Order: sequence, then structure tokens, then C-alpha cells
Amino acid sequence: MRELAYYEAKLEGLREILAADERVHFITEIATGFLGLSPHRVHFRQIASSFPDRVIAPPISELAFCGVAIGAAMAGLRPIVDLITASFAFEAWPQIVNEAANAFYMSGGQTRAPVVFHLLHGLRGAGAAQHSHSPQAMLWNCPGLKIVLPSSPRDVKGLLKTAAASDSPTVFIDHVLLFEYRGSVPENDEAIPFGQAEIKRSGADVTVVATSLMVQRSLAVAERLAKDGIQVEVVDPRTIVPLDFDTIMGSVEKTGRVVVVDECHQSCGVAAELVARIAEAGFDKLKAPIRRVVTLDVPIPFSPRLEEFVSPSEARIAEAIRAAAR
Amino acid sequence: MRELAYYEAKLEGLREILAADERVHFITEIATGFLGLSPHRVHFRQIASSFPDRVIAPPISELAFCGVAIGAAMAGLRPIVDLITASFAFEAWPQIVNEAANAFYMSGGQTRAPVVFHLLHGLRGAGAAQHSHSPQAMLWNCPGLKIVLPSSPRDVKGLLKTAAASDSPTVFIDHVLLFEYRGSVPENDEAIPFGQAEIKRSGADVTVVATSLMVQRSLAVAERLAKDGIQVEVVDPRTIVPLDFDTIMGSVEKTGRVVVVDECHQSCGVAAELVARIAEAGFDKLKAPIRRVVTLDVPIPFSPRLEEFVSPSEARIAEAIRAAAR
Amino acid sequence: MDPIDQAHQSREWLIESCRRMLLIRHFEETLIGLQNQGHFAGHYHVYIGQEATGVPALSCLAPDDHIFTTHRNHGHLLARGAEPGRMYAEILGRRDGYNKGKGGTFHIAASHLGFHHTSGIVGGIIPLAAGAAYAAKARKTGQIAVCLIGDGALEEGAAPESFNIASLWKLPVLYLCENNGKYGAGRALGAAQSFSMAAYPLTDLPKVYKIPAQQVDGTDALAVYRVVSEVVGKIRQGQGPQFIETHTVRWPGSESNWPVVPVVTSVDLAWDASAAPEKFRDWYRASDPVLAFIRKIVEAGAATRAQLAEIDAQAVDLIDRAAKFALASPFPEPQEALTDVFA
Amino acid sequence: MDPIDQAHQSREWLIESCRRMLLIRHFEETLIGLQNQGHFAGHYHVYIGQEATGVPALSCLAPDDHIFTTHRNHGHLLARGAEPGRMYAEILGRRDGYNKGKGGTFHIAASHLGFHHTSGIVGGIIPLAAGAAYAAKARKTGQIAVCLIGDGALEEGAAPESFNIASLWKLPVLYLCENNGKYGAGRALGAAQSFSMAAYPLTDLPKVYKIPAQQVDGTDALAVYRVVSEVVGKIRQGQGPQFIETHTVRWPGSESNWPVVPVVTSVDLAWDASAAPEKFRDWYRASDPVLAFIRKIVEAGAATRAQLAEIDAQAVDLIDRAAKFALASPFPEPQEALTDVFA
Ligand SMILES: Cc1ncc(C[n+]2csc(CCOP(=O)(O)OP(=O)(O)O)c2C)c(N)n1
Ligand SMILES: Cc1ncc(C[n+]2csc(CCOP(=O)(O)OP(=O)(O)O)c2C)c(N)n1
Ligand SMILES: [Mg+2]
Ligand SMILES: [Mg+2]
Repeated sequence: MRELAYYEAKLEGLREILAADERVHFITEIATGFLGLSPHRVHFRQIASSFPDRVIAPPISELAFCGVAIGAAMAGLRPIVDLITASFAFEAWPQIVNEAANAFYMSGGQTRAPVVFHLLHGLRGAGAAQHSHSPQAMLWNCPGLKIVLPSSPRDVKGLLKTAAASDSPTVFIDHVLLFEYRGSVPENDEAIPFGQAEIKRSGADVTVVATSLMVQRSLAVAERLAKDGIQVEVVDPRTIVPLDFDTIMGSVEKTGRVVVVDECHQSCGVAAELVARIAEAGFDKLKAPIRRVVTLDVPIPFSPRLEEFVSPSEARIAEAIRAAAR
Repeated sequence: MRELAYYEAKLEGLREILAADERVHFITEIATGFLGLSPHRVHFRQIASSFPDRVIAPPISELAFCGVAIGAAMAGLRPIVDLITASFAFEAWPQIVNEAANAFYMSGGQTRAPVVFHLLHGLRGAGAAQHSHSPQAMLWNCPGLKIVLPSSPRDVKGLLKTAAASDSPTVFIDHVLLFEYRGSVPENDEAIPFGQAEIKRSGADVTVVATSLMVQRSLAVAERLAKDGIQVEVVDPRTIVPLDFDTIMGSVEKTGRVVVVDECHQSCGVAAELVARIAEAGFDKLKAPIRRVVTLDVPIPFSPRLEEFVSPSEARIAEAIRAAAR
Repeated sequence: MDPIDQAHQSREWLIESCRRMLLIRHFEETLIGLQNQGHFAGHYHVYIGQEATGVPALSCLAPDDHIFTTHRNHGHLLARGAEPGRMYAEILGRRDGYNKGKGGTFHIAASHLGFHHTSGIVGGIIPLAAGAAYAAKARKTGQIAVCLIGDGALEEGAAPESFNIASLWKLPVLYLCENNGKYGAGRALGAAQSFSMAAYPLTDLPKVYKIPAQQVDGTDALAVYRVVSEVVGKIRQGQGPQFIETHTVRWPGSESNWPVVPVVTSVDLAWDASAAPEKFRDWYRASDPVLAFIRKIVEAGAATRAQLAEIDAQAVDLIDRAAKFALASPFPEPQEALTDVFA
Repeated sequence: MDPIDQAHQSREWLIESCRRMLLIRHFEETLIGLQNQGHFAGHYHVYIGQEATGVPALSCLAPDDHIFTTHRNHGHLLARGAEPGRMYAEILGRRDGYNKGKGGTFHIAASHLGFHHTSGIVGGIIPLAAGAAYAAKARKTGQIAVCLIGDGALEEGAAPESFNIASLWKLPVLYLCENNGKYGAGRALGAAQSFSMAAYPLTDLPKVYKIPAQQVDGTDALAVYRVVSEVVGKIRQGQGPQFIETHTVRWPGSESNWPVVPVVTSVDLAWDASAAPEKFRDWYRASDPVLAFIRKIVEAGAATRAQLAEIDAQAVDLIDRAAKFALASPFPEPQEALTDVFA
């Protein structure tokens, strides 16, 4: 199978989606959308100019342009709408959590809103307090939204396809620090179903459940720890709504030791929910307390030293795995 | 000590705060603010007319009027700003979570924003999907905000005083279904410090950690279960930021059995965080899995039958406690 | 020329409009009774006093146009022909409600009538309507979108943000802003600054974004019809968004947050309001748009008082049966709460 | 009458303004170099081309007025006399930064100069400024609040919502909207509709809310001073909010997201731009407000070229030392990340 960089797979997915379905419109800032400020953003501009009527730049009005996308979805399109920096999703919060998430339920199953929200989350380096959010935990607290967190070239393409085809509002949460990772991506169109976790690495000693960039970070740590004789299994849920809890518990039952790694702030973060579920279901199987490696509960500082200190770094992941393995 | 209804204690607290400190201004809709649509709201109007220059009605512009309160706090006032229905806080989300929460940290400790956000959360009966939110979990995921969840007449008054005197932005989250509860409230001014959980009922068998209305609901269940010989200890954190985890763990160590009752949706809710912390710290002490009684992960339905079914009802609380006690 | 004579307002249209207005009026009056009897909980908002806006305005639309409305939606749905029984069932949280009891009064949706999503969040639908218009334009379906909002919604940032996009992208959307604050305890006052809106007249706001905007008396059904039908024509021709502000006089029964029915509306009331309690009488005499419409029809000779009384009796009967239907409808099974989360 | 001669623009004011403009210019030019050398990460925005707005505008304020600014804040802080060394230290994430390295380029705050909170969220400060004005009015301190925003911020709903409140409550707030989109790849174009803003001229938006609004050439320091000082006087008299839109021509060095310095600014460049690369030359000749100000001062005889060159050299030196100060400042201790969460 051929190898692609993550950003290439992501671009390829978008191009194929736009080419395949006229109902897909993409609302985004052309200059910095989809790939953010990454140096590869010029490639996105090429896609934009291939579909000039369907890739459109809105004013700086996140609330309204997300609502426009939701309304267009209700009326027959399949819009993808780009918040770019995930922190900007807060501007559109009422539309995402109180209109899109509730539409199908509140209408008693009458009204579908097949919209995809695209967000770039997390500590990207010097984003400081206002540009570094990981809102997936807040969103998971809003039933009605599907939530996708890709971590590999193959996943980003395959999950983007499934998101674009989903009949429910879907939040597609990406991370710019994944863009340079390389991996194999099948030539032929391969959508990845929601709700299928992937065991990204097998190991018998400790289960690491990780999402998004934290999958790659955990894999790197796992390689290193293997040399010290600790065999780490890395489970990537890929979508948290729906969540493939069976695969997670399968691994937990095997190892009895769990570390959850996630980039949300600690309190009420994604890791909190995963820990709560595993603690409940795995009470008899756990050989050690479940550990969380997450962003410390402080606003994100600008200075690189401080940012590194509060982030779920490789050092902190390794430490937690060692502690769990003991 | 005299007995007051919850709403009376709350009103008394507000009146004393306004009388004591000229810097306190209250931005609210006069007709339905502070006490919502409760029949007692007429009493709030009396307070409003006692302080006509400091109780002011804004346009329907939550984003801006919360920002106005935050800015006024930065410039020397101590505003209380009323979102009324907690769901409307989403309209002001960018100001609450990305400006107020970050101001002190981001400025390197230069700028205080002593603002209080007042919210009425939860299932109030027929609020349906868009008016029934409990955003405390989302807010707990935003470091920089203090979060207060009163549950008794004495607490609502005492905590409101502390909130108004706090130098940090504070979210004061109340519940209209508490307003009729009665309880003793000291005559003399008694502020209740943040970060002090209260054991609302002692018991040796099962620890229930509950917040807001769920405290009262758990107390009612505890009374009933006592007749069946199950002694329930009800711990009320009163503030989740700061959290008095010691008192919680003290109870957990005593009982070894825990039920967390909270009105947020399940996933990444307040209960998730409490479970995660207790599971980690209490690994050796727990005799049974921690159970959560929370709002089911669906948008809130309108029909009373359905609403009751998804809510953390007394029936579900009792069932969870019985299971934990086994 | 008396507007009654205008070709586009046929006798059938007049009678049918009158029937729908009376239906709305009795629907709301009966609803207030149902609430007082404890048949449903929660806050709700009635459309009394605005019937002469919604009925003629929505009669200008094509069957497949998209309509977004708010907490004050009952009149809009009935104007489009929604079944009062299923609406009551929804408001009472019953299984036969349009939304299976999951939505309630704030959220009545009837997708087959164009009501996809009704929001209780002030300003919530404003971007959604632009979005539906965007879809119609992209798919070249010829549909338009209608955004039914109150004057208060203009205070939310969602309004100007959406006006900007609708204007820039020339979207086929009609903003119909029902200003019900005139002389009442409401918000915007139309021609002067209110405590909550510095922009006045309200039409100035869309105009800033180059959206043509006009005001019309919302108690005058014929004037509403004339303006809306003209403007809808322009939107269909591709001229982009349009904004209409209608003025109605707030019904005094809604002054408190929990409405009361001072008098059951009848055709006779159009000529003799003495049945209404003193404090409400003026409104029924001078500001009630349904009674005004009844008088106009009779004065123009399009129908007799007796004929209208017959129509009224049928409306009362229909509403009566609708209420019975709803009360007989079972509550949904609890497990039903777990469905419809994802499509 | 030549504005230079006006009593209120003393020679000292001219020289000091020129000095501050040059300081800003060199600060930004040097900053671009620091970024290119990898001394700090992340996105940032420079104030080049807008110096003749910020410097005269902020000279009209009292020392204790409240100022809120955005991602493009460097020039505003320097105009108020902030220390360039502490600013660089902040941008480089060092311990001696104004915010102890916790804020970075988007968030430089200097409370003693009135900069309480600088937001990187477009529109984020607009309500905050109204709030500070509210506090000043309530406390009768005589302070005013200044809200420094770009043209793009008017696209956020926070802008109209805040204008409404500021107008209704007659708050002492000055909105200074720096429209840097003219002829550039920016957003609003001032006199015509841009791809992202249907409202034009932009001053129409505050005017809808009855906020007096005017436009001024933001490359003409004297015109800016005149308008801002007049308007600040009105605000202090209790006349309520005011809005000023300034126009500047976008500096071509910022066309890409990562700015480049085509030529280091010097006094000589004011008369001979040939040192600038072809593609940038026009801007330095026709649109650079600092060079235009230099020419004006010299032509008016308020200072000689040599005197200004001396001032420029001092500015270069000051910036040089500031950069060294910042580079010598240590990074904060990691544990420092855990402080300042709560006051
Ligand atoms: C975002 C939000 N804020 C506040 C409310 C509470 N609320 C419900 S109706 C209403 C007044 C709306 O006024 P208007 O838009 O004129 O509609 P009307 O009720 O007069 O028809 C308010 C403030 C809400 N539903 N949503
Ligand atoms: C809410 C939000 N949306 C988008 C952005 C990304 N962003 C940063 S600067 C900018 C352009 C702002 O334009 P303008 O206000 O004119 O300021 P200028 O940069 O031209 O000075 C955008 C869209 C942001 N920071 N915040
Ligand atoms: Mg109204
Ligand atoms: Mg600009």
C-alpha cells in the first residue's frame, strides 16, 4: 500500500468528497482553512479553486456561518463548515450545541442536519490561552453530535468520508501536529465506519487509550518502553461518539492496567469519561488504578516551557505507564 | 435558628450584598431574572426597585452583556450578571470561557475579573431540549472559573456572599426546583467559604456525592433507605471549583461504596470527573464499583414522562444505592 | 380602490383567511384553558393579536418553501394548515404530537409544511433560515426561506451576522419581523427607541446590510398580504433577501407571564366588545386584528355576519375536537426518550 | 492653515509622535527578524502601516483611561509608552515579559498603562470595553474606555450587540476601528462592499445604533489627532459613545501570513524609496504613514532631516537593546504555569 503524509490523505479525502457529491459545500476561510497555518495550506487552495461554487469564504461570523451550514443541511445539502481553530467554535456554541445537536431529537425524528464541523484542536505551539482548546469533552456532554478524532493518514481520510456521508451532525476534530505523520493509505476509496476503535499497537502489559495526536505520542512512548520490557497496547477509539467500548474493554480485560491519554483539560475531560466507564465496567479486572495523562487544569500558557509543562507530554505518558505497570 | 425558604434566603443574600457594596451591579431581566418564572419573582422586583441604578435590564444580547459585566469587573466594579436559564450561557460562551476564565492567567496576574455569572440549570419541568442544560461540566473543563452549586437555604445565601466577594470570575449555578425547600439560616451575616464540602447526612454504608438539587433528592432517598437499614452518607461539595476532595475521600474511606448523583448529561459530566478522581485515589478502598446517577445521554425531551425517564430520579438514585450497598 | 376588491384577494381567500385567523384565536384561547387545568407544564407563548400577520403572510408562500419560527409558533403552523389536534398533542407531550411529544410548545416542527426546526432560543433560527435559502439557491429549487422572528431577536448578534451573509450571498430569504411591542410592555416600539434597542426604526438594521426593508401594519391583513406577496415575488426573481417589519399591538392578556383569557372571541364581539372586561375592552375594540378583519369582510359585503358566525362555530368545534384528540392521546412510552438521538 | 501650525500640535508633540512611530516601526521590523531566527513560535501580527493612527490617537487619552486591543496590539502598547524590552520578552515567552510569558504576542497586557486585557479573539474585547466604560460611568471616575478593533471585528455579532448597549446606556467609550483593508488583501474596503462585509461605509453600522461615527485618513497623523481629540472631549462631556474609522493601506510585507521586511525603515527612505524592492516601493512612497509624517515635519520646518535621523538612530538603538534584554531574559520556571489561575 502506498504511503502518504497525513495532510495529503486529508486533502485527498476532501477532494474525493467534493468530486463525488454535489451536495457537499465547504464553508471556510480559503487562506488558512482546512490545513490551518501549516505550510501545506497552498494545496488546499488548489482544491478550493477546483470547486469555486462550493468552497466559499464567509465573514468572521462563526455563529451565523455555522448556522447557515446547519440550515443548509436541513434543506438538502451536506455542508462541511470550518471553524479552523477549535477555540473559535465557542463563537458558534449556541448553533452547534443547542440547534444542530437537538434538531433531530427535538423534531421527533423529522429533521436531519447532516453537517460536518471541522475543528483544529489542542496545543499547537504558542497558541496560548485563547487558541489551544480541545472542546471534544464539552461536545461529548451534548448528546446528538457525533465526534471524530482521527490520528493517522488512513483514518483521517476514511473518517472524513464517513463524516461527509453521515446523516447526523458530526464534529470532525483534527490536530495540526498530526499533518507530517506518514502512513499507508489504501488506493481505493475506503471509508472507515464510526464506532470502530483500532488497536494501533498490541501489547500485553498496559492498555493505553488515547485519542488524536495523543495516539501518535503514545505510540512513540510505547516503542521506547518496549525496550525496557513493558509491552503497551494502544487503543484508539477514533470516534468517541459513537464509542466502541467493547474493544476498549477487551484490552482492559487482557492487561488489567490502564492509562488514558487525552489533550483536554483534566476536569470533565474525555479522559474523565473513559476512566469512569472503565472503572465501572472493569472493577473486577483492574490490577492498578487507572491513570490519566491530560492537560493540567490551568489556562494554556504561551511560553513554550510552560506549555510543555502543562501538556500531556511523552515524559508524563511514560511515567504514567511505568506506574501502571508496577 | 430561624427557618427560611430557599428563595427567601437567596433574596436576603442579594439584598444584603447590594446594600453592603456599591460596587455590586446586577445585570438582569427584571421580570424573570434571579428567581426565573417562580411565583416568588415579585419579591425580586422589589429589590430591583430598591436599587434602581444598580439593577439594570439589558437587551437580549447575552454575549455583549456578559462581556460588559466582565469589562466592568476589570475596571473596578463587582458585577453579578444573570443569564437566567443556564442554556442561555451558551450565547455568551466566548466571553465566559475565553475571556473571563483566562483574564487573570493570560495577563500574568495583572487583571482581576471579579464577576459573578448567575444561572438556573437543569430539568425544571417541560424545559425541553433547549432550556434544560446543566453547563457546570463544560465550565469545569475551563480552568479559571470558580463554580458554585448551592443546595440549601443556608448555602445559597452564604455562597452568594462569598461569590460576590470573590476576586475570580465565579459561576453561580442554581436550580429553580430548590426554591421551596426550607431550612435554618443564621440571622447574622454568614458567608460560606468556597472549597468546603458539607456532609449533609451521616451514614456508614454508602457515600453519595451529590450537587445542587440532587443533594435534596438524595437526602429524600436516604431517609427512605434508612428504613431498610441502609445508612447513606450524603456529601455535598457545594463548590466544585475549588473542590474539597478531602471531605469526599474521608467519606469514601469510611464506606468504601460510592454513588455520584449529578444532573449533567453522563458523558464528561461532573459525575465523570468525581468518579475518575475517586477511582484513582480510592482504588484500594472501594468495595464496589462507583455508580453514577446522571441525566441519560439524550437531548432533554419535553413530555413529562420522558423527562422523568431520562432524569436522575429518586427511583434511579435508590436503585444505584441499593446496588452499591450489596 | 378598496383593497377588498383587488383581484388577488378573492372572496375565497378572504373567507379562508378569516377561518384560519379564528382557528388560531380559538386554539390559543382553549390552550390557555388547558394550561390552567394543569394539562401541561412550562412556559408558553400565544399568537393572539398577530393573526392578521401570519395568516396572510404565509398564504404567499409555495408549499415547499422553508419556514423557521420561534417560541411564538402556534399561529404560524396553523396558518400553514397544521392539524390543531397534533399541535395540542405536542404541547401536552403526547404520542400523537408532531414531534412525538419530544418538542413541546417551543419546538413544534412539521417538516411536510416546511417547518423543519422551531427554536426557543431567541435568534436561534436566523442563521438557519439563511442556510435553507443557501441550499435552495445552490440546488436551484426555486424555494425561498422565511424567517419569522420577533422584534427582540434583532438584539441578538445572530441577526446582523446573518443579514450580512444573506446580503453578501444574495440568498432567497424573507425576514418577517413581528414587532408586537407597540404600546405594550414589549420591547421595540417601532418608531422610537425602546429600553432595549437603540436602532429605530428596526428596518434600519437590515438596511445597513443593503437588505431592502419596509414596515407594514400587522393588524391589517390585506396590507400584509400586499407587501409580502410583492416581496416574495422579488425574492423568487433572485433579488436577494428582503425584510418586513409588522406592527401589532400586544394583547393585554399576555401582560403577565401566564396568559389569561378575558373573553372568548366571537363574531359578535367585532361590533360589541362589552363582553370583554373593562381593562381589556379597548384592545378588542381598537387593536384586535381578527375582529377588524371580520368587520372589513362584512362591510365589504364579502360575507354576512351570520356566515362568519357559522365559520366561527366550525372553528370552535374543530378546536374542541382537537383538544379532545390530544387529551385522548397517550403519553409516549418512556423508552421512546432514547430514540431519535441520531439519524 | 497648515495643521502643523495649529496650537495644539506643538513641536514637542510632533517630535515625540515621530519618535514613537519610528519606535513601533523598528520594533516590528526587528521582531520579524527574531521570528525568522526562530526565537519564538506561532502566528503574530505587526502594526506596520498603522503607526500614524495609534500614536496620535492614544496621545489624546488620559493616563488612567482603559484601553482594550487585539492581536494587532504592539503599536498600541508602544504608543502608550510600554517598554519594548518587556514586550519582546513577552513575545519570546520570557520571564520578564509583561505577562510573565503567559500571554505572548496576542495578549500583551500592561495594566498600569490601561491595557487590562488584550484578546486574540476577533470581537472579544468589544463588550469588555463597554463594560469598562460602564464602570467608569458608575464610579464617576471621569475615565473613558477605548476599544481598538480592526474592520473585520465588525463582522462579529459582538460588535452590533455592544454598540446597542453602549448607545442605550450612553457609555463613555470610543470605538477606534482601524480599517487596514484598503487596496490590500484585507477585508472591508471602506467605501465599497467587500467579500465579507455588506455594510458600507462601515460607519453606517454604529450609526444605526445612534452612535456618531466618522471616517478619517489613518495615514495622516494630524487628521487623526484632530478627530480623536475632539471626539474624546465629547465623550468626557457625557455625550455617550463615539465611533471613528481610520483608513490605512495594508503593508505589502504582511500579504503572506508570515511577514517579511523588504527594507529597514530610515529617514532617508522618506525621500528616496529606491532601497525598497520594486514590488514594495510604491507602498513606501505613497502609503507609508511614518515616512509621510517625517516629510511633513521637515517640510514644515519643525525639525531637520538630520535631527530626525538622530531620533531614528536612537530608536534603532533602543529597540536593539530591548531585543537583547528579551533574549537575555530567562524562560519562566515550569512550575510558574500553575500560578495565576485564580486571583
Ligand atoms: C437566547 C435567549 N435569551 C433569552 C430568552 C428568553 N426569552 C424568551 S422569549 C423572549 C422575548 C423575545 O422577544 P421577541 O423576539 O420580540 O418575541 P415575542 O415574544 O415578543 O414574540 C425572551 C427574552 C431566550 N428564549 N433565548
Ligand atoms: C473569533 C475569531 N475568528 C477568527 C479569528 C482568526 N483571525 C485572526 S485575525 C483575523 C482577521 C481580523 O481582521 P481585522 O479585525 O480587520 O484585523 P486586522 O488583522 O486586519 O488588523 C482573523 C479572522 C480569530 N482570531 N477569532
Ligand atoms: Mg416582541
Ligand atoms: Mg483589517
